Amino acid sequence: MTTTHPRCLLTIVCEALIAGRIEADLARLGAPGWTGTAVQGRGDHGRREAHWENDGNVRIEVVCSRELAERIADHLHARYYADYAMVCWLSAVEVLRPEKF
Amino acid sequence: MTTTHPRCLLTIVCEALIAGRIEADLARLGAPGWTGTAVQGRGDHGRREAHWENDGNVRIEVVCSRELAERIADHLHARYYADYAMVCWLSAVEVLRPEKF
Amino acid sequence: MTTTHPRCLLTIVCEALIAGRIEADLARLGAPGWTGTAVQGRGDHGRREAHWENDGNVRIEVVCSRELAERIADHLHARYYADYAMVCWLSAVEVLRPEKF
Amino acid sequence: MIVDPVVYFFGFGLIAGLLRADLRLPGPIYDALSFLLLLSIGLKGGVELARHGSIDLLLQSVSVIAMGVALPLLAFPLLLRLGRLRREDAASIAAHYGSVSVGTFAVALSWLASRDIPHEAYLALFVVLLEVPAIVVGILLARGHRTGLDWRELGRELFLGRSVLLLAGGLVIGAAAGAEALAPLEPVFVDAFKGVLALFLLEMGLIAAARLGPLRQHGLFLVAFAVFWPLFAGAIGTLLGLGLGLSPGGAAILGVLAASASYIAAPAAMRIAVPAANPSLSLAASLGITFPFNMLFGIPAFVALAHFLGGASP
Amino acid sequence: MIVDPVVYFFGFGLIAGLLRADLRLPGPIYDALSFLLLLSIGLKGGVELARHGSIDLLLQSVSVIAMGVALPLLAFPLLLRLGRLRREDAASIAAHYGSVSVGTFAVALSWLASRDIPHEAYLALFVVLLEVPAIVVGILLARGHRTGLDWRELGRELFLGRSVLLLAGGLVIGAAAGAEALAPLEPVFVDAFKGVLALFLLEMGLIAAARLGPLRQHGLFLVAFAVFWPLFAGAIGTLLGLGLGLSPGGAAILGVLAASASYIAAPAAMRIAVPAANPSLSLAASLGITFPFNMLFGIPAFVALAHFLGGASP
Amino acid sequence: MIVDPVVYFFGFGLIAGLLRADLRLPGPIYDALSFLLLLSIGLKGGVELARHGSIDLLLQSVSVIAMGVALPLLAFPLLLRLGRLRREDAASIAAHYGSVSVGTFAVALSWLASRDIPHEAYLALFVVLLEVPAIVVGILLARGHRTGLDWRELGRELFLGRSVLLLAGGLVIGAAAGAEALAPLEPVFVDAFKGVLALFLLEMGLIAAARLGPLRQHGLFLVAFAVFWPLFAGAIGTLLGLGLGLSPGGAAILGVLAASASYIAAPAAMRIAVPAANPSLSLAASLGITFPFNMLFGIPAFVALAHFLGGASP
Ligand SMILES: Nc1ncnc2c1ncn2[C@@H]1O[C@H](COP(=O)(O)O)[C@@H](O)[C@H]1O
Ligand SMILES: Nc1ncnc2c1ncn2[C@@H]1O[C@H](COP(=O)(O)O)[C@@H](O)[C@H]1O
Ligand SMILES: Nc1ncnc2c1ncn2[C@@H]1O[C@H](COP(=O)(O)O)[C@@H](O)[C@H]1O
Ligand code: NA
Ligand code: NA
Ligand code: NA
Repeated sequence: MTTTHPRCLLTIVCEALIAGRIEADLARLGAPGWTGTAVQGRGDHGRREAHWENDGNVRIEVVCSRELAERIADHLHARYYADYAMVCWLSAVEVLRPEKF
Repeated sequence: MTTTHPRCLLTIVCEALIAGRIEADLARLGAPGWTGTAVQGRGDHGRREAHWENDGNVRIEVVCSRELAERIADHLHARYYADYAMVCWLSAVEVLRPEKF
Repeated sequence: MTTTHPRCLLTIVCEALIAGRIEADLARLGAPGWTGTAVQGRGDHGRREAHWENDGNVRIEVVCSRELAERIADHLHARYYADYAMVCWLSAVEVLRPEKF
Repeated sequence: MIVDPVVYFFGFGLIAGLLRADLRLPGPIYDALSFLLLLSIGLKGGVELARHGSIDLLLQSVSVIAMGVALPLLAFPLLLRLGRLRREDAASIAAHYGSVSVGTFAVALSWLASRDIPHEAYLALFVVLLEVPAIVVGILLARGHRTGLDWRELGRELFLGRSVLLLAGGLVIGAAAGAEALAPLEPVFVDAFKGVLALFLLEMGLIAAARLGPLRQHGLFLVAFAVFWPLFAGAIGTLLGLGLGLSPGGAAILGVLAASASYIAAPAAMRIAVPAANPSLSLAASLGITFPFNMLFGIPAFVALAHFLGGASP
Repeated sequence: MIVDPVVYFFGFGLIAGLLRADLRLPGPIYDALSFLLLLSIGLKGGVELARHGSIDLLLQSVSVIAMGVALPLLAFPLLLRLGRLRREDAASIAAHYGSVSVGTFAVALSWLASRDIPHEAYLALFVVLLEVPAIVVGILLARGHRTGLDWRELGRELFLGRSVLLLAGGLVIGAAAGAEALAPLEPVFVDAFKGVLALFLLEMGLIAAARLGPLRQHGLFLVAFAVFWPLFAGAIGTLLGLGLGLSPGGAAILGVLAASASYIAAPAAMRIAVPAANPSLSLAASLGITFPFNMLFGIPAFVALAHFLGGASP
Repeated sequence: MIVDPVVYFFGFGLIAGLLRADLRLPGPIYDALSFLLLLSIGLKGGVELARHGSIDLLLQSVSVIAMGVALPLLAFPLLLRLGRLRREDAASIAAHYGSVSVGTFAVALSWLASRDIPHEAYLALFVVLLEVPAIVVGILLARGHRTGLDWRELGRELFLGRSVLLLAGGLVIGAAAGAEALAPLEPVFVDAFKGVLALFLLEMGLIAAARLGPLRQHGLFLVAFAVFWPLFAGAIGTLLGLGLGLSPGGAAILGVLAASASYIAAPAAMRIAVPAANPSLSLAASLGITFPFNMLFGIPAFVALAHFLGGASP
């Protein structure tokens, strides 16, 4: 049987316009990596589509330790929730190479 | 420590052609929001690519209560499974702002 | 209440260049289906963007049994980890149609 | 008979597709090419419409719409009885063949232009008129009296669909602005037309290649239908055109429209309104066989027929 | 007054958008169209700049920048007091209207060209000069003395933004290469200009339609501002142009620039620097009202004004 | 020596890239531009091939392929011994430099055209012939006798790759259709060529800027190789061209091909077949240094050499 190690997956969905800033924040907070996708969606800030410049959303996934995921989520909460369309959620995942995440 | 609240993540993958109808269904059933991605894939209906109009898939994620997620899944099951390429799955996630989802 | 059945979601993020080979591997190993997304990201192999041919990442999701997910993950580990930018993780999901996954 | 070079591009795409080579243009580029083709065709038609429109046009339009209703009604029993297809599939294929293919229309325009065969340039109007009726007929044939279809939603899908809207918008702008005012737009909408068509056909070849698979499974009938029906329908269209007083070139174009099968609007509409119909059947026939058949044989055949019956030699 | 046919494309997009028809070009195509417009405008301006640039240009440039600073300072109290808007919204709208719209500029160029009205072709330089100052003023007005803004980051965003950079790059390449060397590039950068503009405007119509919603909620003031401010600012710009010795055509273009409101650079910058401002307000006004208003009425009005005051009849 | 204006676009992209400005065209547009360039080059070459093809061509083709095999065999020991690179990296870089860059070829065509220097227009054939052999040699050099490589899969990747297929398809269509039939396609495939090349080079500049980083880490040897090897290989190519009886212009083009380094086909193939090779090394050299070096110095140098040795002055 494969040995797996528990980690946390933090999923962030936010305005594409602030993606660059979040990328910088992730690096500063020590995220081991991330994966980003261009998405659209609907939430409290209405419908957001990628057709028109600045108007799309991005979805950023970070696999890391539970502590780091919470630290990042708290930071995003404090810094962006008031002003920008953004949601995030955490979930439990398992990885094969614990040293990488 | 950050306080988190359990919610359910419903992931739907289906033909892009019915994305608009599913979006309307989600609104009617009371989903607090959703995030959509253009994807491709393979399943029982064969390979589906986004190159040719109408032929792509979309992946729709909804974070909401367990009950609502099941209600949406049941609705999709009844309405679309027979006729359209579609799968969906549920998973447990945690959110920071319980009032939002 | 909806009856759901536990399954495993395997998420793979890797260089787009080897997406075709992984697709073939999945078919050979018996994956019931998959969903693929064009993504970008950052990891140990640096920043990977989709702008320049060959340089993007893909994110592949497979919902299947736990055993199969582990078998696929082990195969990827053995075959690609040394040479290519790639990560993968497992998580628990629930599906409505057990015969499909 | 010399082949129009744009057809080589289709052949190139087809071969590349059969070799499973990755020659696909990205989706957005394909969208932009078909967007440009539709708008160009509409604009040119609109300019001519304003120039030569007459009272005859009303009669012509009504007749053309009637043909769009009649053809699927003829094709349906054939597909159902002779082809032993399921009701939904027979109705869906009838809808595809009753509707029209703008790509085929564009190749026909290019064919006539390269041979200097005169024709009424306002025929783009008929493309708009023929696109929708057959689809509605097909849906009714498939669903019978069953209820539950959201016709309002479907109406939006049909009449506000890309191709109808772009053609119609182009017609209106072309008619409103006139040839002179549109002259500075010609480098994009006129001069580039044939190059854009070539790229579009390359892509269509690739798509057609991917659609040929299902034909192997569904036997000879579908292949035969995809070849003989266009000959029949095209003859009807050509005759109707001559009867309506069109020039031989114009009548041939109406024949091409009747012979052509939709591969964009009809598939989308049928998928929504008749989901039980198998989309690969109709697309394999319309895109894999009828489209290239018309490009190579249909167009010259209807032109020859129109000239044979209508007078002046080609 | 005959409408430039490119305006019909905007109207077509607007109607399609209001009918909620799916006529959108894919994002990458829209990006490519605006990329091409900006570069084309820059190149043409650069060629002319090298040809006719003079010492006057320095004075003209300084005056134009001064206008870019002054206009938002005038608009701000109006929006704050008369409009009773929140400080952030007033500042943001002032920034949008102080900055410029390249689309409007392009329509104005096309308008003058189709009427053979001469004008200084180096005016693209003024677009570059006017884009940024008003945005900086707007940010300062919104934030007052508050600290915490990363001006270095924002400076990058402003001066290395797409439109400033493409216009400036085009200007430099145009000036360096000269008309003769650039001749083989004309099919793409000159001949295609108006066709590309037409497609761009179709898309802008669709986008504008989606932006009209918020206007219903925010009452008459915003609509009135979006119509009357451009008339005022455009008159100022025209007068300044004549005062700086520009030809009537050139002065009218400066008027159009003053009257136009940014809908790309300003929204992005304000969203980053003044997130509390409501982006739908400013976009509804600039894109939903002022953009079409200028295309239909503003441009001819400023041309007439310039010719009335500046001599030669249009 | 006057710089071709398309080179300014590369410079503009390079500067914007070094300033880390976001000027990227969306991926689909970049794809479409290179698609169009390849097809245009192929079509033009095909037309000329049908016109002037002769028995000589066979000898020329064989010699050119031999050069494609020989050059990486010469470069490999140099990179391994002198450069002290790992075996995989040396083999990969040898493959890149033995193969060719279509972008460089296009700039060379544009350079000769703007100076009215005659040349055999069928040289596009040599691009096709040179693309693959060096890559195969490189793979063999890297892997030695090791087994496990799926040569069938790799063969597909190589011979059905975009650039080989588009060039070859264009050649065949061009030869089959002939100049006259292709005339209506010229606005897209001929007139737009230089504008499309300019946009493509702008994008290449941005990509090159992002590739310069690794050079800092890998010392002087790679930079020296990226400058001196092209001079050496280009001289060989020019001499071979003269020896094969090409005009000075044609010989210079063969020199340019020999001097140029692949940055699309080779990276993809090596990544698959020799994953242990570091892709940033080879791309930094080929795209960051050799590409601009050839555009600025290589092309004029080989033209001068060809004319010096081959007769007629430039
Ligand atoms: N309940 C939800 N489930 C999934 N995605 C959501 C949800 N709510 C919001 N989103 C996404 O997050 C973005 C910003 O949300 P909001 O700030 O609520 O407008 C939306 O545009 C959606 O893409
Ligand atoms: N086991 C699976 N894991 C992940 N995605 C799947 C799976 N099966 C199907 N899909 C996705 O769902 C779409 C429709 O599935 P199907 O109805 O089975 O053809 C496919 O095109 C895939 O994108
Ligand atoms: N911790 C992480 N969380 C999410 N995605 C990651 C993570 N690390 C790497 N990735 C993704 O996997 C790709 C390859 O990773 P690597 O092999 O580490 O360069 C990256 O380009 C990212 O898209
Ligand atoms: Na038909
Ligand atoms: Na302004
Ligand atoms: Na070479």
